[in-house]
Amino acid sequence: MTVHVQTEDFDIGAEILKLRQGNTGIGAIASFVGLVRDLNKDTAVTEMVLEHYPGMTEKALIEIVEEAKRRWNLINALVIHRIGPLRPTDQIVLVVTSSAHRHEAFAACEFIMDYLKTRAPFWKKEQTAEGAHWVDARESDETAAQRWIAASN
Amino acid sequence: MTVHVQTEDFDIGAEILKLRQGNTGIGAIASFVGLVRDLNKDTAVTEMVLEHYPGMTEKALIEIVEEAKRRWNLINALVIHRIGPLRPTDQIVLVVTSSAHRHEAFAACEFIMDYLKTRAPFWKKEQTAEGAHWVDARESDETAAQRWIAASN
Amino acid sequence: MITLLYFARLRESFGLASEQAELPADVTDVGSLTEWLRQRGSIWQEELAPGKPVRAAVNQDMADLDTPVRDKDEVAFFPPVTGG
Amino acid sequence: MITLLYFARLRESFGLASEQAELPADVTDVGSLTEWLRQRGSIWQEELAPGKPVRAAVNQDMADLDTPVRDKDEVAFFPPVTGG
Repeated sequence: MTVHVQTEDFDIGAEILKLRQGNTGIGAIASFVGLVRDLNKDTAVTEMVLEHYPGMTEKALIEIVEEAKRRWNLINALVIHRIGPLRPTDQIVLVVTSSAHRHEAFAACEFIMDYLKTRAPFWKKEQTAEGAHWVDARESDETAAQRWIAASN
Repeated sequence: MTVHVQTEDFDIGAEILKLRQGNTGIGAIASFVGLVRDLNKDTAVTEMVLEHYPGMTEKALIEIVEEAKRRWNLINALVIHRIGPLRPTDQIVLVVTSSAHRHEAFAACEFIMDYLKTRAPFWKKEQTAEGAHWVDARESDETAAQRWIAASN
Repeated sequence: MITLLYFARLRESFGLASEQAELPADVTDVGSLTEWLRQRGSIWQEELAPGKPVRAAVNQDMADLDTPVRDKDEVAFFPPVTGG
Repeated sequence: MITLLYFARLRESFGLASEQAELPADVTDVGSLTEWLRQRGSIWQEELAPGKPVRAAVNQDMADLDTPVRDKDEVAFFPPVTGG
């Protein structure tokens, strides 16, 4: 189980290879990459800055992954989240989960993303032609996280 | 939208890069890799051979991806499925979906895998210490596919 | 004349991957085609027995017993799929 | 003495990333701490107004208004998170 908060970019292929190494029982690897889009609510984003709460962010991510491991039979899990300045098409976040079977890998990967979106202390500030603004939290992200509380998996 | 049936291995990092190229509206990329496990129902698998139905397999995969595109707002989708002899820890299948938002990418990726498992004409023959046998279809795969018929997404 | 294809366990059991067959007039759909194939002998009867989990495709689309079979069609028989 | 941290929009509004504060005896939890900070002036009143979507963490765990605040604690205030 690995959690990284870093300014550097990541290589999904290399990360998946590392995660697989030495484990012949893995049948399923689900992964997710989040990217900076150039359009957010109809205003072109030229740059964004990701701020975080050093210490708490890593702790929150570890707790989210631990919760995923309690809920599903995971073999391994990885979260990499970038901070600092990012531009459109840059990678922001990577989540990889491995399991014997696909449903557990998929569910855990989506769960980690939904919880990360609502529980890990990161904040996005977008720079557009009309100036800079802090991104508002979305109701839909809270709804997505809530459904894991109702459902057991 | 790309579908490949091939004996060669694939590189998930390179495939995702290709899929992203030139599209700045992608916010989410979900992917799945299926691997040969060394244990299937408690007998060590030394090798497996994947047989397919040339022509129909490609057609079935394209139909599955088209159905996913009707159900969710996908930007792009890729399926690579290997055939021929494979060994434990070898990659079997890759599914990648890209979308503006994560829920659609996740749902479409899992849908494609569930439909592929029950509707694409591939058959696995496993070689173990006790001899070769054709793998039986699983009830759980049919159940997984059925839930997409009940649900709209 | 139709083309018949067999895959996986069926291909091995029948010792046959493909054949060209001239069908009698009363074979008009997958159901009657299956019935006709069963008359070839015990291994055909066994593998294509009613209730056996065998799938069929006509012209590369999944079919059921009522799917029509016509001259020049490609009809395939195979076990439930196990890819992925 | 406690450590107070402010992130994102709050950090910018207050012009303050962190501070060490000596709390009055009646500040015992996140609710009373928020009330005490509001007395600092109009920007504090506005940003920490009841009903504003402000989150707090005590010692790096998400907290609510009832969460106790004790000497040497690290208390952070920030807007709802927007990572990922």
